[in-house]
Amino acid sequence: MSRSLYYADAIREALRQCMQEDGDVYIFGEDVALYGGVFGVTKDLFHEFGPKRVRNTPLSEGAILGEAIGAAVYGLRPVPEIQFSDFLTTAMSPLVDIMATYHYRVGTKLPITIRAPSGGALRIGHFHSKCLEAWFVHTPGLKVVVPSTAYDAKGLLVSSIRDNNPVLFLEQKKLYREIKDEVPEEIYDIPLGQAIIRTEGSHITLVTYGSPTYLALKAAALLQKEGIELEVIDLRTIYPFDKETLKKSFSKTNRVIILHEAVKIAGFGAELAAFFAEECFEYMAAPIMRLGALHTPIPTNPVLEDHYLPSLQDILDAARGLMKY
Amino acid sequence: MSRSLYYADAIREALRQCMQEDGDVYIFGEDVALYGGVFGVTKDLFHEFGPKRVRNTPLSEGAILGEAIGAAVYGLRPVPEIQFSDFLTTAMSPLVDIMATYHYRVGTKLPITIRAPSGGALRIGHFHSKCLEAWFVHTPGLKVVVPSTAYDAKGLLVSSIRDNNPVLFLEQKKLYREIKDEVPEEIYDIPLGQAIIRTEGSHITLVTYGSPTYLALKAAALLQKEGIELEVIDLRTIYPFDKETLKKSFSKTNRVIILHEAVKIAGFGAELAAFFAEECFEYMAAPIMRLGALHTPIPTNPVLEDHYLPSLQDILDAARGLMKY
Amino acid sequence: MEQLTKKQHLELYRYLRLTRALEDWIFYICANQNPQKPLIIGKGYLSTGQEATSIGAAYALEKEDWIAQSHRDFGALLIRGLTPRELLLQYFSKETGPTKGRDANVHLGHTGKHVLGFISHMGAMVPVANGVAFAMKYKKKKACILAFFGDGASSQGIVHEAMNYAAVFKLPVVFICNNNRWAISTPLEEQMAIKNVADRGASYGMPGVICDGNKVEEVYQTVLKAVRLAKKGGGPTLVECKTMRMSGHGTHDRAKYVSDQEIASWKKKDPIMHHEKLLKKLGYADEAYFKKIIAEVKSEVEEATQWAKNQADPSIQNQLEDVFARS
Amino acid sequence: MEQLTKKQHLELYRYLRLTRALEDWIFYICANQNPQKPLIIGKGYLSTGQEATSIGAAYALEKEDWIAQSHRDFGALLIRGLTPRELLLQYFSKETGPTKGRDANVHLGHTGKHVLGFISHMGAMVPVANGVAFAMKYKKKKACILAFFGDGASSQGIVHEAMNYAAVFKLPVVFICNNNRWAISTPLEEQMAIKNVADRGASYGMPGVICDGNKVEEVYQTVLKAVRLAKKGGGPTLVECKTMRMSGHGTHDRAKYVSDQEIASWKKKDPIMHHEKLLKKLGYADEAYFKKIIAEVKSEVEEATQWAKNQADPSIQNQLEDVFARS
Ligand SMILES: Cc1ncc(C[n+]2csc(CCOP(=O)(O)OP(=O)(O)O)c2C)c(N)n1
Ligand SMILES: Cc1ncc(C[n+]2csc(CCOP(=O)(O)OP(=O)(O)O)c2C)c(N)n1
Ligand SMILES: [Mg+2]
Ligand SMILES: [Mg+2]
Repeated sequence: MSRSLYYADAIREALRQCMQEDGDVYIFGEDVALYGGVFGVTKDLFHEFGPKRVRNTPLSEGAILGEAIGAAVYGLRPVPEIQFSDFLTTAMSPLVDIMATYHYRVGTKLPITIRAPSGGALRIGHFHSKCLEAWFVHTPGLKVVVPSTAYDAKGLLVSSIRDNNPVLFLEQKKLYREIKDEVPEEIYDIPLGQAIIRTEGSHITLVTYGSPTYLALKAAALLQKEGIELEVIDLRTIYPFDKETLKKSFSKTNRVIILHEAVKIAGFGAELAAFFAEECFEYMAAPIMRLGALHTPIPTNPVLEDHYLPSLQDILDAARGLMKY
Repeated sequence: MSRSLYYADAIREALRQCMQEDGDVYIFGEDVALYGGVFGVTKDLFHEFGPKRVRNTPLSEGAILGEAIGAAVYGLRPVPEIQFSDFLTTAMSPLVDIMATYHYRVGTKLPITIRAPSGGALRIGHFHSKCLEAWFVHTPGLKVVVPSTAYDAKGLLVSSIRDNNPVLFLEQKKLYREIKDEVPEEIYDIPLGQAIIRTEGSHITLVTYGSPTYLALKAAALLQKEGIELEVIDLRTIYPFDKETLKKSFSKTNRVIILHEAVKIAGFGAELAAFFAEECFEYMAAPIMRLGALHTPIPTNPVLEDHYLPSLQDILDAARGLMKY
Repeated sequence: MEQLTKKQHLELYRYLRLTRALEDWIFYICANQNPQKPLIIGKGYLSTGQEATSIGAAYALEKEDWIAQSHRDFGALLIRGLTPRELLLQYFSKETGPTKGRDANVHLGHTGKHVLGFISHMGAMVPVANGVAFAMKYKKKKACILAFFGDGASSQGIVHEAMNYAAVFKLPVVFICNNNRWAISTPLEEQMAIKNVADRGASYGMPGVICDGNKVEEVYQTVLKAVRLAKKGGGPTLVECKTMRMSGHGTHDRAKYVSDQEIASWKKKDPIMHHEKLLKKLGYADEAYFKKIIAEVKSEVEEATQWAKNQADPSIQNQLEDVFARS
Repeated sequence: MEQLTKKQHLELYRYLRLTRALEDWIFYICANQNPQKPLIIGKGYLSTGQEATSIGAAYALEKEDWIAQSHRDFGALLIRGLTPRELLLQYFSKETGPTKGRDANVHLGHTGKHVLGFISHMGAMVPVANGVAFAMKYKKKKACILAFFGDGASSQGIVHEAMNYAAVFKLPVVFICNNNRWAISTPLEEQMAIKNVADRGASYGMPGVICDGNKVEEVYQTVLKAVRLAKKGGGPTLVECKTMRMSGHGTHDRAKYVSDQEIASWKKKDPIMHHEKLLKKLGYADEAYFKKIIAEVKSEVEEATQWAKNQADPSIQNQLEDVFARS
């Protein structure tokens, strides 16, 4: 049985079902208990599972991720929430120095899923909108997941929590109550590392992940009217990422646009472009186009933020440009 | 007049001359005073300039970078030392949240140069060898400098300190007492953002920066005997980086190898590869090759670390492979 | 202890009223604006009910001093010379505002007025205040800086680093913890196992003092003492101001997690009411005077709103160039 | 206060001597090995002169307890059951060592022996200890964890976050600050403006106690009390052990910044000498016994070295695969 759920509610359902399934799974973070988190994602879980398994913490991101590591070493499966992924800057050392290296160095698994809302377009400024995923893809030992639908959010979160490794689960805060889609009632998982083709097309591969997926689909619909077919691939997991699906699509289209909301320079899109240029050279018929945010902090004013973020027009321009090759 | 100086001593000379030139320049950090820093780079400056301008701090990287920001707002030109760039993970928020965004948001310049030894191959393990530069190139508002010679280290450090913006000056700790070259006695600067061609060649452009430059030059010498000419470009500054020089070289060679010591995936090399694939497509005759470290934490044992790092053989293989195109 | 003059008492009253009026106005706009075409970008973060802390503290400063404000310090910003117009430009995210529309609401700074550029990360500005203080010493200026932070922020590691550091170098900083009992929905008891943040002073080797954060004259006196100590080279002080966040965390938050009882008991301690009583007791003012001030600040805020809302929105020009300072 | 039995006193003596012998050996190898073909990869970080802190503290634990050691805690590691062989394998960066040659010297962990995996970043493991402690409560285990850190590390923000957090949740952690007066070349006076790190206990709402870190029985007694409190649900304690780093920061550092006088005065307080005196006074042992133990641990360490140095170097197999746990 499935029904339409909001992205936020699908995440809560995954949390609830994982906690029902495994008594070692527990939730903690700032304001996650009675209040249900600043986005309401953990609402009601406190009532269902009680203060031991759904716990408020002091305003100490470093201590939160520290707890997660120690508890995981001891055998629990912690699911901490970082209120905004921006605040990970105050807890980088536990995350990248300890968590990411623990299994390699000590040989002990750390099944931790860090939930952290990410991304912009909400006019809430630089400190609540950043997309930091490239840093973490560059950190051996972390998996990085960025779901774009309610269905994926639930299935990927279940996989993340069941995974025996640290997973950074970057929820798209813009989608929490904007996106609704069909979600099965029962627990299910979606393997990490598998992309999905959102719409097929033969002219240009458009690779993206997270909330820009919808922008890509809009562009695909518009371009179709001009006879330009985009194949929109949503990566879903960005480390590890699904090279097979990308290669297969590119071998057909020979043209690619890479789109993300993060700053373009040295963003994760650079890794994707480098992958195509290095491992798929034989299929390359045109420049590899990247669309990402400007090299500025994230402005608040809508005029400025719209200018900062990659736009529908940018995709259309890039696609039309590519068709000239 | 110039004479041969070690890389570390050239840096000290730049510090001394900048402090003589401008009374607002001052140095602080862990063990930088009497002890002269754990690599001896600031040795004797304490005697010359006294405790006000050369100051030990508590073991608090966050407080150190915080001080730098406040002091810069007030008009000083702070030059903090972070003992190893690895420890920047404990001070990311002052660095990327405040320092990088200050001028854009508040309109006040922050002339700060953060000196931080970086890089591996010294068998001192994951926590003293990391190359984190990609994170900072991805952070709008920071400049990033990685000198590979004593001459460059001095000139670039002078430019960094005179620059009105936050500069991350990533000293190559492996080179401190390994590299000696001719350094003028007087103060001079090298503009940020200018690459230098270390050796000319017509077949393959090899782009690198920092200590791998020497590996590249070794490879160039060996390959020359086989009739393969590498053009080795040392970027020196990686944000901003010198697109002109890269484009010009690539338009001649049509083949490129990108080399760095950092982890390959989502490293700064990805940005370079993406640049070539996007902005220099018309010159591309072969896959864009990237050489970087393995996707693992940095191991200590020499057998493992050598395996982890890109090697001379890797360059030779890549170059020979490229010549097949 | 230095007594406040009548003029000062009345000035403080005006600041209290102006802050309240300005923030009531912000609350009103947030509640009533068209979400599709909002005047205020984002939410409002108000100091309603705790204005005396910010105002009393900043009032102890002189021109050459600085502040590192937190997110409920419009009172202090007004004292530093930021006008209601400027603060509304910031809320409306306008080109001519302090951050040129690049940032909004409480995330602002003003170098000319000696106000650091606040960022969201709680406690992050506290070590930055040290830097200003260090530079004052370096430049041999007899000045100091106030570093504001909340009870919640006090759990951040960076605040610890900064307080220890300031004590080691005897920096002219006064740390002001506005303990308003809540960090979003998390009560004090879930944030710390101690009663008084001020107790941490001793753990750094600086005085730790407590004052009633709802009594503007008490905050002023307490902070003034610390300011003087700092300027004399006596090093930092940690001042804890006991108060209560009487609004939601932001204008979107109804704060249902706070009991009616707690609100009711603090309502009686409202800092404006307290100050009015004091003024009457001292014979400095009467109800008519209060009414006059209330009317004055109201029209000042209304006028500022009308003016500010008609200012230009930011343009995309210079966005890329302004990331870096020209050399 | 629980008195140590004769057996325990003698066992502690053996640990003191074994740690000293092992580290002297490491020092000797570092000083004499061929830098081109080193046996020890990197430098040695020794606890010489402060062994009693690590040993006395860890001796207060039971099997089900854990430690989050710092970089001068070989004494505690030996007590947790790591053998000189294993510790030398770690120093020699061998395949069969605790980190399989992937990390070296003091950067190790051992889950089976309840030892967390230490990283270089000072203080970083302290909040991790909280996680173990939380999980003990979660799993209703009557156990606790010791979190070691130095005077230098105490300036890190993360240590503050961790201590506050442990107090809020009444976690079964005992924080052990080994205050050995130096952080590399930086003396205590340049690190903090207070005399006793233990004073910070009060600022979190936990007991803060001081003991002589060079008296192994005093450390043991002090920590045992804290351990019992923690296991009873009484929450954390901060124990400060006053001691002195009698070596350089690492084997490469001659520590010229420490005055001869300071060294001389602390030499008289050597923890092994102290314990020998105590054993004699109690009539538990005599010089002949000491000689016997010294000879025993020396040959144990020599044997371990011979054995360990012939073990296999790591191979490059599984390097990529072992970054992640198989699911
Ligand atoms: C490092 C960090 N983590 C989380 C947040 C989200 N957040 C914003 S305000 C706040 C509570 C702050 O409480 P307090 O310091 O007491 O200030 P108050 O809002 O009560 O004035 C939180 C958790 C943040 N801004 N920074
Ligand atoms: C975050 C961080 N900054 C700097 C260092 C470099 N460093 C290694 S040990 C040390 C001093 C540590 O002093 P203390 O905590 O007192 O321990 P001790 O060495 O005296 O035992 C420093 C600065 C580090 N390891 N981590
Ligand atoms: Mg509060
Ligand atoms: Mg020490």
